[in-house]
Amino acid sequence: MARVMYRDAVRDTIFKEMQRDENVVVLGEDVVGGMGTAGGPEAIGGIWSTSGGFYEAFGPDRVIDTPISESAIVGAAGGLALSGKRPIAELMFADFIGVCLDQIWNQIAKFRYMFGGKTKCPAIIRCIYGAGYNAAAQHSQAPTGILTSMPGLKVVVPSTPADVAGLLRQAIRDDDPVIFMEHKALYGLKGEVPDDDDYTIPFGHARLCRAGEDVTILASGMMVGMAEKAADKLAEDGVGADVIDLRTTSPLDEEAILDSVEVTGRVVVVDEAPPRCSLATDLCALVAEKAFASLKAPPVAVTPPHTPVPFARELEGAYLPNPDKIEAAVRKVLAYNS
Amino acid sequence: MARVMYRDAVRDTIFKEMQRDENVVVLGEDVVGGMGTAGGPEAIGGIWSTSGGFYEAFGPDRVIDTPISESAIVGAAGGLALSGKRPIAELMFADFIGVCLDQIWNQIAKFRYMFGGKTKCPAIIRCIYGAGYNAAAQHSQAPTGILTSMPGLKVVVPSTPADVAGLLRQAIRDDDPVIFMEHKALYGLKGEVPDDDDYTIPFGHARLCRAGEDVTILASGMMVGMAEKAADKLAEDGVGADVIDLRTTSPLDEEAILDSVEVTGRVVVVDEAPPRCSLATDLCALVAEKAFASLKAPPVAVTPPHTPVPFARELEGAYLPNPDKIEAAVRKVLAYNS
Amino acid sequence: MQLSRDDLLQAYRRMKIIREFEERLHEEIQTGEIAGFTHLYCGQEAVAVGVCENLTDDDKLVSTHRGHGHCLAKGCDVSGMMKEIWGSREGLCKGKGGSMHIADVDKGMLGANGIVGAGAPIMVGAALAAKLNGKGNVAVSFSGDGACNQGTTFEAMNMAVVTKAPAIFVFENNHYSEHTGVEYAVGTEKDIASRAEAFGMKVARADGTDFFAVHDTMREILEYVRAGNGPAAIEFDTERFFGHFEGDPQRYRGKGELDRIREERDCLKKFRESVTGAKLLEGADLDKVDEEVLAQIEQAVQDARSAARPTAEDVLEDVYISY
Amino acid sequence: MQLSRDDLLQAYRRMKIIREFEERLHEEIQTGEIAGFTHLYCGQEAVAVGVCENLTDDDKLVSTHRGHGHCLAKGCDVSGMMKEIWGSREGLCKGKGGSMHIADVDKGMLGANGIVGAGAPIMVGAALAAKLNGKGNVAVSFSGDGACNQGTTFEAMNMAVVTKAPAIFVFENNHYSEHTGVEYAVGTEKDIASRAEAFGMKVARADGTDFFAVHDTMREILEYVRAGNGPAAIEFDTERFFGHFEGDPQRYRGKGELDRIREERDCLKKFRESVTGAKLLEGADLDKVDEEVLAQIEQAVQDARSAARPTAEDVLEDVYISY
Ligand SMILES: Cc1ncc(C[n+]2csc(CCOP(=O)(O)OP(=O)(O)O)c2C)c(N)n1
Ligand SMILES: Cc1ncc(C[n+]2csc(CCOP(=O)(O)OP(=O)(O)O)c2C)c(N)n1
Ligand SMILES: [Mg+2]
Ligand SMILES: [Mg+2]
Repeated sequence: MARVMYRDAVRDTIFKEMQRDENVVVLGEDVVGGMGTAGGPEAIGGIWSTSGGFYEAFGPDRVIDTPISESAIVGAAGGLALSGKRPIAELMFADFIGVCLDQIWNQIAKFRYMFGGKTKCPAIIRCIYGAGYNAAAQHSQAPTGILTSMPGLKVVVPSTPADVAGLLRQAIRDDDPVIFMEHKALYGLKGEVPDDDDYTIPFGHARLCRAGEDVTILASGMMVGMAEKAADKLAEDGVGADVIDLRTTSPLDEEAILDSVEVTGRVVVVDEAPPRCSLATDLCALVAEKAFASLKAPPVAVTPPHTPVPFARELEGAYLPNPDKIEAAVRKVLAYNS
Repeated sequence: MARVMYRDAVRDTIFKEMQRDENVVVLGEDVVGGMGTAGGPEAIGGIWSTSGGFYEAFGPDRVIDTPISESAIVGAAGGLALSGKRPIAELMFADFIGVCLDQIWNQIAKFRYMFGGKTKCPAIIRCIYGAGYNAAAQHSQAPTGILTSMPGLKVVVPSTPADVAGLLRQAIRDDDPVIFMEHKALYGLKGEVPDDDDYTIPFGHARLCRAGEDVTILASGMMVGMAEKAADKLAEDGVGADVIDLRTTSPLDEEAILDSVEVTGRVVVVDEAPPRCSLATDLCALVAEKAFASLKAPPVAVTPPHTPVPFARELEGAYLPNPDKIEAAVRKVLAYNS
Repeated sequence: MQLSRDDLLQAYRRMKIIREFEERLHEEIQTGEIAGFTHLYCGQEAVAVGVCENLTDDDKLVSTHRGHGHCLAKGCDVSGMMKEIWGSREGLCKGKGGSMHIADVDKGMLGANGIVGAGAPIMVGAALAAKLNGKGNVAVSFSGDGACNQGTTFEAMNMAVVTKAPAIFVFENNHYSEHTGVEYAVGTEKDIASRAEAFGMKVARADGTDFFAVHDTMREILEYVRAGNGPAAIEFDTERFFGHFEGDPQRYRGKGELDRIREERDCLKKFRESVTGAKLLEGADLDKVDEEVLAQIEQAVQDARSAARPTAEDVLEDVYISY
Repeated sequence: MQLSRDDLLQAYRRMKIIREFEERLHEEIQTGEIAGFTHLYCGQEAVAVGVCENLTDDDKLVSTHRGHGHCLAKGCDVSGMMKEIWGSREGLCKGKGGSMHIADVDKGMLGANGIVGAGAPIMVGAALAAKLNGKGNVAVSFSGDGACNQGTTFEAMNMAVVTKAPAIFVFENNHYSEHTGVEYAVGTEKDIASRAEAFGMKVARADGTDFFAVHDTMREILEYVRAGNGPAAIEFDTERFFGHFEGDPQRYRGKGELDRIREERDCLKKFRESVTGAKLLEGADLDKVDEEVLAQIEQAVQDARSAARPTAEDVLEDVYISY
């Protein structure tokens, strides 16, 4: 075990997998940085510092710095994947799926199916997502639910450095396209990461972060830490919460969710995206349909309102879920009918 | 009242609104047809025959035939709307939101909010959507839920010629961006349309297509007809169903839904999109949260599986919801606990 | 370049297979037996074959909605394709893809594509893979005159230049995108190749109805690209004999246009005249091919008609599912 | 073109306002008071002002992530902008947009834009509206050298040509997109203007650090476009004095580069030298402007600091909501 930052877990895992498998290729804007400048390559190593040293180690054919052309980046990842490579494409902000969704949704996600299963498409799209930086409406979104809605994609939402390592390695070795959602506000988070260079976490296995019998709190990405804080606060009052980190939203660990709700009978879902047709309502519907008999209270979602992400500190703060809002929701479901 | 086809209701409503308001402008690929050919303009009048005669009547500045450049089309609609026009952009297939999502999601939908409410953005994006034509994975999708998830957009899903007329006119006169989802398999559907040139249907008002007290069936677009068929079949067995046509998914007529479920206590949601993070689970979650006490059975969704739309007749048939599947779901919720 | 007798016969056979495949589909579609949207390639055969005869299975190709010709030229199985178009589970894509999504990755055919402009970026990825493999392979995309207005196509060209990818952008200018003329939609007096040129690419232009012009141009460009000089583009002037899709009333055509292009711009006729005129092949050699091809197509249709149909369970296969 | 004394003073004042606005922000950002991502325009002032001095409020403008200069040049209120950047509810966008989304539709300023390349298509729409209105107005987009690789920019150019829209594409080549050099990302020996040319557009090129070159070039292009000749493009060679965003270590810069461009390519210095050299203005005239501008910026910062903050309820306003 070593104590590393979330961002370094991203970098180190890719680096090691690139050493291990020469088919792993990285591409994106400024993933090298400094190309065509007096300062020269590696001036930055990724705008999020997640590819430092890659260019030096693996050269321009495996660390491909691209123009600002997201459709070409994701499309190229598709072509690389169909040609036997394992591309890892970086979208500097998840919001940029807007300019390349076709390549994600209609191409990469569908090749295997449209081609009758005769090909695999091991492409990873790293999406740096989420709010917390006052980056406003076009640089703060959490399109996890939108991507989860798309058949053919696997969607991964790590919340800790260890999960980054285990899930990213799994993603790189997976034969299906994977959306890897990295929360920008978690990049500085430190945590223990196993030293094992084969450490993988299978998809579809949620993580129980807190255990309790009164309520189930479902969360992913940055919402996990908030849910934990809320749970800790509630614990002081003797309220026990199962906090479940989904880890992957597609596949979804339905079993872990349903097992917990069968015990608690009450569920609060926390999500960073607006409420409509979201991951939050997806999970509420899941428990409503499949754990109906166990439910002692309506499943409740804690999400931002149905608005774009606002800029100002006060506004973004009011917009986002937080431990207080989660706690309030838990108290609401606990108060129901009792 | 006149009996007209769904596709003609689209055409006629736009035509009349263009006559009424010179700010209404149409743009899209082949909306004229024949530009730059020996045959000359108006060779087609829209690939779906929804703009026949427009060019002749309103000329090239208001009926703008475009290159195959959806981002430029939707972006131009945004610029026109910000400049005081009321553009109606056509996406020949809703699947093409993939190549222009940014302009829909991050631009048009967000202008009003990002700019502090100091502008309106009355742009319509007509999306021709849905399966039933064996057009396979890239020409058959129903991204209603994806678009409904996006704050700032209003989303309209008409199921009859009359609703096309009333809702499209409303959309054209609305000051917010509207996604107008036309189901390609409904284009030939005939129905009565009021002659009133000011006939509008306010957004957020669902339509009760069948009334009954045993179960609530929620549907939109092509799913409405299927739900009605299922309801008619069930009625033969004495099962009464409220069939609610949502008409608009954003805004959503929560009241109509919840009022019905309070009576029936049982709900089946029908949707044409895959199940995850969908409109279907959105509605299931809504009733689970807000009509929890009334529910006698878990809310159930009838949707395609979590796969791309397959090509072959047998496969697409198996993929899509149909009256039999809806009936079976109703019988399942009726059988629950009873 | 002088082609051998065998080469010539093979080229002719491939073009003829495409022609008859499409002419037959045109008939069969009227019967309602075939589902979905079909875009016929008839008229453009010399481009697909002239380009692909220069490629090996290790060279990759990305195609368009009008993909039958490219698939056949790249070596996809005739029967497998026919079955796919018929929606059989024995089809090349098990009936899941249909006309617009035929692929055979083993043959280097990375798919027809229903999204206009989507192919070029994918092709650049395949070219980058080829570059990485270092064996001198290339990747080729076909794009129409309409597709050359889609942003993705431009991005792909610039990206190929920046990354010096062994990528060849083949533009088939058949003068129409759906019902719109190229004069209108490519809004410039400059041609499509000029756009590629502005990205800093080597470009070439040739008559796409002349197999030999296509073949030679492609050969030259291929040598340049295989040698590691970076990407290139070729614009071929060609003709589409049928409507944009099956059912298109084609009111945009000029009077007599269809007759004229069938008469003057038929690549198969031109090929025949050229090789028999130069005494490289006899008319009888070609007639024999014609006969064999007709029989092959007839057989493929019979096969497709009787091939196994997919079942409801098949829907859930060949994709990762969890819900 | 000979500019009047007033014109010259106004142009200088506008450039100076941008300069001081940005220099001050650069300092203020270090304090942590300002939230979000900020991209400073310092160094490029002559482009924004040289272009916009030719426009009226009825001409529309669409900007970029590096939008402060364009907004100020187009007449957005200095205090309103400062308040917006500070996130005040008195800001131009009520604190909802911030640095990357400043707009003032009444001034014809249709928004800064956080998505690279998104502006050009929107601008074409505004140009089409102007065409429809028939009053000779135009629309202008600013795009960077990086944005000129985004597919949307190409689509917009072709669409403008096809529709003969009164659209002017201004490309500000400041040699960098984030940390990447233009030599790399615009992967050709050709320049950006050549791309526009390949779409069939009239193009011009000028030194973007020379106000007079910008102003004259824009004037000429504007006359052409206003006259109904269709779209045009201008490429300006310019310099960015700060990092890509605030906090950028700028390791990609050459040794001494920042000093050199401040020394040799400062558009304000050049302007001063030129007008005083030609005796059009006195140094003292400009000094006075400098002083006034500094006071104005100081006032704007004070205003922004004390301006009302938004509240939680504001989140739900200015958007259609229903859930
Ligand atoms: C992104 C996208 N926009 C529009 C369409 C609809 N469409 C299919 S083919 C076509 C015309 C394509 O023209 P061209 O590229 O010249 O190819 P051709 O049909 O002539 O082979 C259009 C507009 C599409 N499939 N994808
Ligand atoms: C679609 C998209 N891709 C990437 C980014 C991230 N990004 C912001 S500015 C920028 C560089 C833009 O370069 P250029 O167009 O030259 O403008 P400059 O910053 O030099 O003013 C990038 C890559 C973005 N905002 N939008
Ligand atoms: Mg064409
Ligand atoms: Mg730049």
